Amino acid sequence: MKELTYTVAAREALDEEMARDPRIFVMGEGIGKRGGNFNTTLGLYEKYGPTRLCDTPISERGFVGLAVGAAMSGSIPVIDFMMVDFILDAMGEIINQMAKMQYMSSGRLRMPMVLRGCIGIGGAAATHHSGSYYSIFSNIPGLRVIVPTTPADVKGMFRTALRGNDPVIMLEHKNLLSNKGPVPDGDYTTPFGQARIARAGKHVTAVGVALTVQKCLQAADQLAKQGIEVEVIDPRSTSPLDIATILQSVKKTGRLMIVDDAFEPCGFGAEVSAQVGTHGFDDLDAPIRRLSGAFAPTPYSPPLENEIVPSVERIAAALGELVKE
Amino acid sequence: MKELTYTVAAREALDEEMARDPRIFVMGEGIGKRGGNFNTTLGLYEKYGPTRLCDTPISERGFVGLAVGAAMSGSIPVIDFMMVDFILDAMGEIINQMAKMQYMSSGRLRMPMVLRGCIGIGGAAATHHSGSYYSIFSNIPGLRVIVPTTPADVKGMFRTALRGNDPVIMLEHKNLLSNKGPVPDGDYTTPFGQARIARAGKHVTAVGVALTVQKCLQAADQLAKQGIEVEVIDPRSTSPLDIATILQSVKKTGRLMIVDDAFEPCGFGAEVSAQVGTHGFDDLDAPIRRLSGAFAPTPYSPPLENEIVPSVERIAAALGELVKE
Amino acid sequence: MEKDTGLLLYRNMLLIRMSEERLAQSRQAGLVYGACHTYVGEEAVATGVCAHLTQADMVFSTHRGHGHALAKGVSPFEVMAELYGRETGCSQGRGGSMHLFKPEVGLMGTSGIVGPCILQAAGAGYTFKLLGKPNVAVAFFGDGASNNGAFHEGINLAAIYKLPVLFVCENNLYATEVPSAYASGNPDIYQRAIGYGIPGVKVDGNDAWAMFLAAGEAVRRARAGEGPTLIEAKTYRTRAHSEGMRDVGYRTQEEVEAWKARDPIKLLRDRLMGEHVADEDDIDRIHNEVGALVLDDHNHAASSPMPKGQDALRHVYFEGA
Amino acid sequence: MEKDTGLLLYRNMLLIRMSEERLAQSRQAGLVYGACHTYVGEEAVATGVCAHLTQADMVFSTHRGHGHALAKGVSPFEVMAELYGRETGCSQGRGGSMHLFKPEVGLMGTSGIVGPCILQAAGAGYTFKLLGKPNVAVAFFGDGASNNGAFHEGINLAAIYKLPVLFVCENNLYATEVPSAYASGNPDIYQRAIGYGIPGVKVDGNDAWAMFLAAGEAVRRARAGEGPTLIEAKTYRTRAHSEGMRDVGYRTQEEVEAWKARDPIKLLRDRLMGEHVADEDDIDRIHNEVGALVLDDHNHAASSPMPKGQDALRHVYFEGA
Ligand SMILES: Cc1ncc(C[n+]2csc(CCOP(=O)(O)OP(=O)(O)O)c2C)c(N)n1
Ligand SMILES: Cc1ncc(C[n+]2csc(CCOP(=O)(O)OP(=O)(O)O)c2C)c(N)n1
Ligand SMILES: [Mg+2]
Ligand SMILES: [Mg+2]
Repeated sequence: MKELTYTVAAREALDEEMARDPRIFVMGEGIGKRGGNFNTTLGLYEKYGPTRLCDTPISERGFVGLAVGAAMSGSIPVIDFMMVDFILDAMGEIINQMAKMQYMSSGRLRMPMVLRGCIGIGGAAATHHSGSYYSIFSNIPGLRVIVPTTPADVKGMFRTALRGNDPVIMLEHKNLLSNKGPVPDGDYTTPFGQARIARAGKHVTAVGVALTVQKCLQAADQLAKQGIEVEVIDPRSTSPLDIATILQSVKKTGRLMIVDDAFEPCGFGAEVSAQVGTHGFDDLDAPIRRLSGAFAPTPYSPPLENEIVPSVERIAAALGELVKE
Repeated sequence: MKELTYTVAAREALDEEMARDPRIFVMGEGIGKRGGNFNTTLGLYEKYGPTRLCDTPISERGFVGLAVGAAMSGSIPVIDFMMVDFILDAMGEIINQMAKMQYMSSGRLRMPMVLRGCIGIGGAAATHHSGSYYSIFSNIPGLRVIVPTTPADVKGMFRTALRGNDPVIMLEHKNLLSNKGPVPDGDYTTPFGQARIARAGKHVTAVGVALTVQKCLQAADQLAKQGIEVEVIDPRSTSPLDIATILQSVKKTGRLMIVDDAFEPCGFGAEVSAQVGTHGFDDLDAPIRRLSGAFAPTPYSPPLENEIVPSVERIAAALGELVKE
Repeated sequence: MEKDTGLLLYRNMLLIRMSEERLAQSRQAGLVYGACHTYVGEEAVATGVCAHLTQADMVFSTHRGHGHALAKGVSPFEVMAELYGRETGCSQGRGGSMHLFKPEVGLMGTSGIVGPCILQAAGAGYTFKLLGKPNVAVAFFGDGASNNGAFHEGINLAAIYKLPVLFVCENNLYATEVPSAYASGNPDIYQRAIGYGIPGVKVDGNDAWAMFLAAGEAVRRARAGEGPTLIEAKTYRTRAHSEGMRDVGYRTQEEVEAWKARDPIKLLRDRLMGEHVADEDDIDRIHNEVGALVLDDHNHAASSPMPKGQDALRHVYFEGA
Repeated sequence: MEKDTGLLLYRNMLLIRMSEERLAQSRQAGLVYGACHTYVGEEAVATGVCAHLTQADMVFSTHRGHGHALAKGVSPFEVMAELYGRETGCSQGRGGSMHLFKPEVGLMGTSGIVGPCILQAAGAGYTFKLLGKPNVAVAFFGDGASNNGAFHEGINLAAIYKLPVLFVCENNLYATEVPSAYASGNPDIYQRAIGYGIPGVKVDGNDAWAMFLAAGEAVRRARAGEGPTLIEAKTYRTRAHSEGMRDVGYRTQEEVEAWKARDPIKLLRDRLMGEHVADEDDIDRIHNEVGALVLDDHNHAASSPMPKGQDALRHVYFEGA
């Protein structure tokens, strides 16, 4: 075990897998000599050279489509998007090509590739640099969508992605990047579709995603002082979604809140709510609640930006109320 | 009242509004002299000429972006996408620009524009011509998403769209296009966010969207013979969503099924389920059910294609079971 | 002109033509369920290019892809069975006309969406560069696609990375019914190569031999590490955009007839005979062979089983080796 | 050179320069919350172009947009207040550096996403054509944007519809740290105009007068219904890509110094003085006026109120006239 930041843990996974497998290459804007806007590839250019750490023009659609063809022909591309917001220009390639290629080819083509990018609201980045979009990707068959929250998970899940055969969207919340945490030694992988119980509790279940897992933990700390024990669940991947772990928790607590700082309608929280509403119907002692980001683009100025995401205080208050219902 | 097909009713709205308002123009591939792949603009070129019925290159992103600029500067663009699948190349313009423009400009710019396209599975169109995507659009603040099912509604809602100031995505299920129905005379509009009770009933509520509204009605016919009265609700717009009408129905029936031939996770059905699960918790006599299209790309061959969408028989059977629960 | 090559080009063009004409009939007969975009009139392009390719070279194609599939070595049987929705089709009935896949012979897919093949061919070129393979990738696409952002981004990427790729634009003057002279600021697509610093070559796309030569040079460049080439093949489809579609109002009958007079198969035959490279017997032999093959494959395809419904849910994700 | 125009260009460049330098300081002081991409070194481009525009002409800009906003007539106060996150900012604090809006003067928006401004300018051109207005639209964007599909699709659309648009590519040799010589198959962006059948003009983007003349001709063409022009302004940003960013490792100090020696403000002053169009007094007067204005506007901006949290939910949809 060692303590690493989220970014370094992810980079270690990439570095180690690139050393193992010469088919892996990385593309993105400034991910070569510069080492990535968020240091995602720092030092790798020197090690692996320009073909494997390949700087691109501002052609998001182009290089995603290129990566699709590369995966089809036997490479393992990693696209480093810097901000996930830039991915939208490539949605056609993602939804109609990358996600459908295995299906269209009846499984004769494999699509090992990873698209990664930062998500989340914070730092006055304003509306073109604050998107998330895991809900949208989770609606699409053929994609794996992962949202690791800890350094250990990002390393283990990135490795799983790089060794798999499905296209993976890996979303890294920008406010988690410099978090430190213990990372196991050795060649471990972390599976998709297996939630993590981030904190055990018995009065209410809180499901977060990315940064809101952390916020739920902080809210749980506060509530513990009032004797309320919150069980916090980190799904780690939104597609596949490990609903079993959530259902089990709800069986125990009878109460569920999904906390998500992204948009609510047709979102991740809706899916969890729908599944638990159907399969955990008899376990529920109170209606399921969602606490979500405002249904609005992201404003720049701090007083506005703060308004639109659930704060730890609001989460704690809402969980406290739900327990009383 | 007259009887019109869905396509003709929509075209009448467009024609009449274009006659009223010289700021409206239409762009798309083959929507000029050709009159549109689905006859969406048949005859209008002769009436309004090439600047108002403007054929385009295969530049979906380009002409959506152009339309955004046109709306910003005082026109009312209608983009005719033929198939909604082609819209994906324009997602960046739609999500980051069109949907956010009113917000970013603090309401000083208006965004009156309509993107329309056909949706749905059927006719061996295969996976690049069978998409729907209303769930994805409904996740995005700033967009209006309408899915009219009847000739009267498509005319009234298209008119509302063309007289409004918000960007509207109008999705027309290809299997509804040649349906005939009564269309009121005169200058009526149909509001967004107001569901239609397509059939009254008391034992179970079925919410469909686009084609599945029709399928639910057929299933309801079958079940009526067994004495089961299904209330069928057509939301007409998925954003805004009229949850009040659905809640009212569930208050009466105690049972809810959402039938959607598109992908289930983080979809329209999840949103309805989540809202009713929260706000109608005490009214529910059985868990909410979703019956959805398979979580798979759309195959071509009829035996495969049939497999992946809920048939009237499967809908009727599922509703019958839900009533017994 | 070399006899072997000349006759091979002739045979392959004829194979495409006869398969397409059979498919057109089959569609009328209700055997084809979805769309059906034929390649009739454009056979010289795919034939001339694919004559230079091995199975390890890769082709990425578009909605008008039957000809590319056949030229790349997919059998008429597999193409027809696919359009007939059969489990024996090259995509096991999942794709139909616009989703033909046979990676085993380097047909990496046709696409119902215009544009992506350009990017994917660049991607295969990237794999070849990364893994040090001696192969080339080819993208076939229409004049319509050349106005799409994928064209710009894909060719520029291939240019700056010097990838072994041929970008073959089949300029048949129309995108559905929209004339390329209307839709393209400069309808000489090959001149766009200037913007990417690569060679742009204009070829008579109805002249199989000219296509063969131009593609040969582009393939040589690619294999030699000299980077991509943009080839604009000026050609024409003589049938409707898609079978069953109205084919009037956007082009004149004279125009169609003028191009029919320059039918690529006829042109090559005239040349083969005119230059005494081949004689009537050679030609007849090919017609008989190809005619029998296509008929046989059609019969076989039409009597193949349909796929089973439950298979519709397979291969959404990787299912194991 | 005309004195009035020369001095106007000088003043407007200086206004941009001084505002940018103030913003750079303010960012260090913690007054700017998010990113801050300055226009220092490129002032001649926006200034030369916007000198031809009325308020009814429209500008669409990109992430490096302060200069465009100021040149189009947004006051330094409104720009600075916006970056300081104030309710008095030109976007009421919602946007910051990359989302400047003042449609009242034809500044239709800057964008945090590279590319869309090209398309939107074409759209405004379409409105002018549709409604018969005599106006022009301008897109300002970088060399990086020229490799984006939006460039290709937007310029082609404007070309075929003959829209009154100027596409002004500010080629400052880098996209963040990626050299355009690496990222563009042909780094002479203006040559891409050939592919769209429109004029492509190369201009010294550090020469305000040359910019003024080139833009004048393009505006004339646009207003005359002759269609769009692509202008490539060869220029350079002398500060980091974004304030606070490391600015080493991708370009040499010599390169930076060489361009600083060709500072557009200095060049114009030398010319004004050299040709005796203006004298020391004229220049001093301008420096004093602009210096005072910028300082004043900064003070005023820094003491403006923050927006109220609940306003964050407004204007997602139309709220009535
Ligand atoms: C992105 C996209 N937009 C629109 C369509 C609909 N469409 C199918 S074929 C076609 C015309 C294609 O023209 P071109 O590229 O010249 O090829 P051709 O059919 O002439 O061979 C269009 C517009 C599509 N399939 N994909
Ligand atoms: C679509 C998109 N991709 C990536 C980015 C991140 N980004 C911001 S500025 C920039 C470089 C832009 O270069 P250029 O267009 O030359 O403009 P310059 O900054 O040199 O003025 C990049 C890559 C973005 N904002 N939008
Ligand atoms: Mg064509
Ligand atoms: Mg630049």
